[in-house]
Amino acid sequence: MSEHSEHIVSPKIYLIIFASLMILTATTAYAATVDLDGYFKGLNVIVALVIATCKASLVVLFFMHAYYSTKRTKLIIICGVFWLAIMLFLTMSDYATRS
Amino acid sequence: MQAQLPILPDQASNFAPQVDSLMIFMILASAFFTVVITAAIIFFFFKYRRKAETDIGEPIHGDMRLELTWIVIPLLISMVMFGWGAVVYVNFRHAPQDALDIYVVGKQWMWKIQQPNGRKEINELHVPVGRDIKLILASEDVIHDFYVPAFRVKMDAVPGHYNTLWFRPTEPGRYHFFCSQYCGTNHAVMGGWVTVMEPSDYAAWLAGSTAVDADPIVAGEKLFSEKSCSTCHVPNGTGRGPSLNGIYGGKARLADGSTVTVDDPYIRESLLLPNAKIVAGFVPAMPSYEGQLTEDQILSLITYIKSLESQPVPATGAGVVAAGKK
Amino acid sequence: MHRTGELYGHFQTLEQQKDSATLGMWIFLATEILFFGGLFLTYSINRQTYPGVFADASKTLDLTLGTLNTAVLIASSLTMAMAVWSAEAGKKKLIPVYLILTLILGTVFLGVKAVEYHAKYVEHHIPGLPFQFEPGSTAATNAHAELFFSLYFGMTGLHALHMVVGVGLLLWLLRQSLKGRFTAEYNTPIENVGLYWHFVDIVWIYLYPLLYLIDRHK
Amino acid sequence: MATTTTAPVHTMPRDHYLNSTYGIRSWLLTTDHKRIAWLYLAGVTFFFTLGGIFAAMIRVHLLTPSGLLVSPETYNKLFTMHGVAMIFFFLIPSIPAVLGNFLIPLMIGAKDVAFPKLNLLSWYVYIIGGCFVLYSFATGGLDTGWTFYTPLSSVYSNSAVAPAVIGIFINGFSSILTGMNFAVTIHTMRAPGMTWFRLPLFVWAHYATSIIFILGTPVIAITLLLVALERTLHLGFFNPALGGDPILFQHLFWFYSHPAVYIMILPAMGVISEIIPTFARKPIFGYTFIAASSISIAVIGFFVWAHHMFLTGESTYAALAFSLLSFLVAIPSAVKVFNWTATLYKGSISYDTPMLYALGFIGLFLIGGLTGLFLACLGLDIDIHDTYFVIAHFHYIMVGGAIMGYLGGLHFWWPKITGKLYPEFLARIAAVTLFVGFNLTFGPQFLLGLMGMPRRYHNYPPEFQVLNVLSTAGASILALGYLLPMVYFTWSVRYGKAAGPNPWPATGLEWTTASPPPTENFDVTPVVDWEPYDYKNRPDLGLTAPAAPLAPAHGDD
Repeated sequence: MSEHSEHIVSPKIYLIIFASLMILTATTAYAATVDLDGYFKGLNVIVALVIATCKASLVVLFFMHAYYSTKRTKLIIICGVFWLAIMLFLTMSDYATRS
Repeated sequence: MQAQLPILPDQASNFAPQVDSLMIFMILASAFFTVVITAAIIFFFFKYRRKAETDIGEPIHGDMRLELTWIVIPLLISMVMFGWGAVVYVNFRHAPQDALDIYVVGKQWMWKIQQPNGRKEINELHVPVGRDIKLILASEDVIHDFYVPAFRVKMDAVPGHYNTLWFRPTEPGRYHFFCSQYCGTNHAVMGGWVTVMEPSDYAAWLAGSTAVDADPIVAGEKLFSEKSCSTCHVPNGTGRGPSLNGIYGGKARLADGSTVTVDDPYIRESLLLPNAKIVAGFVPAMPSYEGQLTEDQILSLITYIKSLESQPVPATGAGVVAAGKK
Repeated sequence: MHRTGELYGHFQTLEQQKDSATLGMWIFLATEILFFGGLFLTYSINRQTYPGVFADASKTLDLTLGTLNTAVLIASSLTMAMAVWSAEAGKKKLIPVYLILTLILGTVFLGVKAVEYHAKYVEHHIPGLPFQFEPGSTAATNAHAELFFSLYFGMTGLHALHMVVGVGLLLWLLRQSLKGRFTAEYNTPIENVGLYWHFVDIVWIYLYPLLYLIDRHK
Repeated sequence: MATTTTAPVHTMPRDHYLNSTYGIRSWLLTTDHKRIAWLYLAGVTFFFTLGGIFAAMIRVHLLTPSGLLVSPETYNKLFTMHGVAMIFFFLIPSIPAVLGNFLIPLMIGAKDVAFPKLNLLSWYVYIIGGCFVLYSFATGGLDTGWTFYTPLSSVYSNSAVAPAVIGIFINGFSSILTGMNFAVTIHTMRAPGMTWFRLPLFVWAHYATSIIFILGTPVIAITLLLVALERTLHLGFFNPALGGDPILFQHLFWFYSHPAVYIMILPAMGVISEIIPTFARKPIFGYTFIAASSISIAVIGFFVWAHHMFLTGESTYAALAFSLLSFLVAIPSAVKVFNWTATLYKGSISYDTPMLYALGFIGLFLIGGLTGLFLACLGLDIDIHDTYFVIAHFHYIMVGGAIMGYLGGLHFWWPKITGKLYPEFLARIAAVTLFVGFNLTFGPQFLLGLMGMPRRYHNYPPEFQVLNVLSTAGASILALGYLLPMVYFTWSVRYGKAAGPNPWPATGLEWTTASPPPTENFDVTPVVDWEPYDYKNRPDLGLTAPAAPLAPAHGDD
């Protein structure tokens, strides 16, 4: 039985995270209207997904307290994401390498 | 012919001896492990039978060297199995360039086959012995699978895709083929016979047919004008679409800078998804023919375009990097 | 199962009980990742196959409403986090306040979604009903656009269903918190519903760029 | 039972979980994991019988080349319904939901699973899912194959596909709830002293199984939901005529359904890992390797799914990668087999019924596993894919492995579950009958596959008849082997002799409490201060202490 260390996150941190999420939302909405594919094919997609991942990480780490939680919880999160990655990556690699 | 298990069907293609040798290797390797383990179990079972009601066994907990041995050795053997299997498979997936192309369309519950000269067959396939044969598999409805046990090869016919299956028949004769992917009610009767003939017999057989079947080149040409393909794809390349003369088998440069081989799947895709791969210098103007052409009609069009391969290359044709075969 | 206070009989301590509940919630969320994952994969493969039509179809979605909803949902995550904080800090009076705020924001999200769905209904963009992408678009374009909207409704619909479940859970929490059940010592239900709510927010954080943003510049 | 001479006379305990409360409500609303195990036992036995009847009809039909019994439509429905009933409603829940449910809390010294109400809910979800599927069977049947390949299932089939896939979708949540419950229980509910490396290997196997339940099941759920939507609303996710991709369906389907094979076999491996040390009366050989191999099978099992798709037009590179990974997943299975065999060395071996099942399991699983390598081998798959070779291979794993493990486990723990002994002699006859009948049924199917007979054929060319007749003959012996335990188990509940707490004797924590156990499992919370399967340092078992003085309890490893 792992000892559950009760860590109370202060509202100030929540507000900072909230503000960051809002800024990132505005950024991604703006970036979508600019043609970044001219620089590098697929850059628009990459930017959109990287920003989404940043936002998701902030939510998981702070709103969901993963940053302060046990290794076990972190392991579960990593497993969930990793298994999703297995499914997406291996399937897409089949499509990408068809002759 | 190489060693063969008595139970297996005749070896009638280039793949049959390859698959059978691999099979014998696998059976021997498996039999070795099965015999060793089973013998050990039976031996221990009798040797260490409980003598007295309250006996206990020796407290042995494990042995690291043994564990490593039986991890590493099976790993090595399995890598040999993988490598050998991979060699056969990679060969199987890469059809030789000069193979004889035969179109095979599966539909519930029959196989429609079209020979290079347009002769059509149903549930019968005639091929010459000693020649590389490439079957181009399509399906009009559900997934089927073309399986010839005597050739030891099979491949799915997937709707919306072209798959290829190649082999070189080595023995004249008649061999069963089956549908091997469950496809509905009459899956079990969706089979027929492959007839492997001497090349001269095959040529005679092919020649004796043109009277009965419509020539697919003629049918394709008719479709080509009926579906208004000819309004844009004019031979000298000045239309809204690229000229199709002499493009088959060559490479086309695309708008995004990449190149694509002009083969059956590409032509099929261009008919159904015209905007997916646009030839450089042209705008995406072609409508999709998805839902308007049967698989048979698509094959006729491909055969027609293929027949243009020998047509003179137009003076101002765009998009053709290297005409003719690679 | 007998119960002593908040402790169920098969657990030894409250701590063990809380530990189990939290672990269970996280495992459930891992399941949910893979559940949505199947849709994400289907979307990605089809988008690669039909980039043009998917871009065109994506552009018919209302970017303003989509962005607004993203902001609303993120705000609701903030209020939810604050509700959890109120419970942990023992501020019993504040819990219902933040729960109600979260409820309001969640309902606004669903309301906006309903407006968007209605617009799609008017435009005949609902798969399964008589579907016409654009006047005069070919059968193939129609089919591929319908595929986009099937995935759009599948993904946002499943997400909305999770929101509805979340609203139900919030209502239950509200009732319990008004009874004063949650304290600094016992607040596992709020914490776990909070985890669920944030997870639903994360799903939207990905749906928003995938459905509304990608290829909008084209 | 462990003895042929006079055994001590036991009596049933006065109060236990079976007689603590009475009435139908006390069963249908129970949250006791032991009673829920009984509910599941009833459910899986029903579906096993149903699937068995379908199987019997299939085998009788195939006696003649043109088919003896039914029309092609009906035949297709028979094998589909056989597969759906057996896989989704028998094999997947069988060992986890019956034996796992009953034993995991007992083995780790807990009063119940972590979420008893969810445990009951999972049974109801299973029953509701089952009702949908039965509704499909009763109203038009199901003829898509248990694999539901599109577009056959989503467009072309005329059978009741929608209720069936919705039923399997619903049933998925039963698996997820069970997996969640097990994983949390194993993490948080262990008794003092029950460290991770003192866990019985049965518990390790179920932990590995839970990983698959949790991370695989949601994918099949969403995939089948899409098929249901595609069919009812005419959407095009996997329908090429509407722009969808049938190969994508196969990716999604096998992403779950290949690991699902490990859901079926891993718990059986756990059962075998308990039985062998008990009846060899010595510690299991290589405890950590067996535990680690369970986890690695569960993890690597997620990387191999597209070996079902070598001939769909999958990319050659992907095929190479998936084939290589498939060979890798064979290694941990081999490690288990070697360790089980080594455990027998210098043991004190008895041939009680559970041991007969365990030894039979090793042999059959060995053949099933090795023939799996044939199918993972790219060069052979182009010949034997979708032939009877595949049927034979997976029945060696599923029937020879999973069902032998399930029956072995039922025999092993039946005295604990009911407090009663079953007739040992009959049980041994049944075990041998099953082994012989099984090999006669499925052995010939390997040969049929090599001869080129495709699977799912309602009729076949005459050259395949001899082996088909042999297979059907074997199936009739097999059926007898299944009927026997059903009869004597039922008989023993009422008329069997009282078993006593530890008839074998075995070392697990579950054997330290009464048979049947009290509702709370243990009268006092147990404290574990011994290593698993440690006969030498367990004077409480009443076996002859060895000549050497007792070593301290923690001395091993």
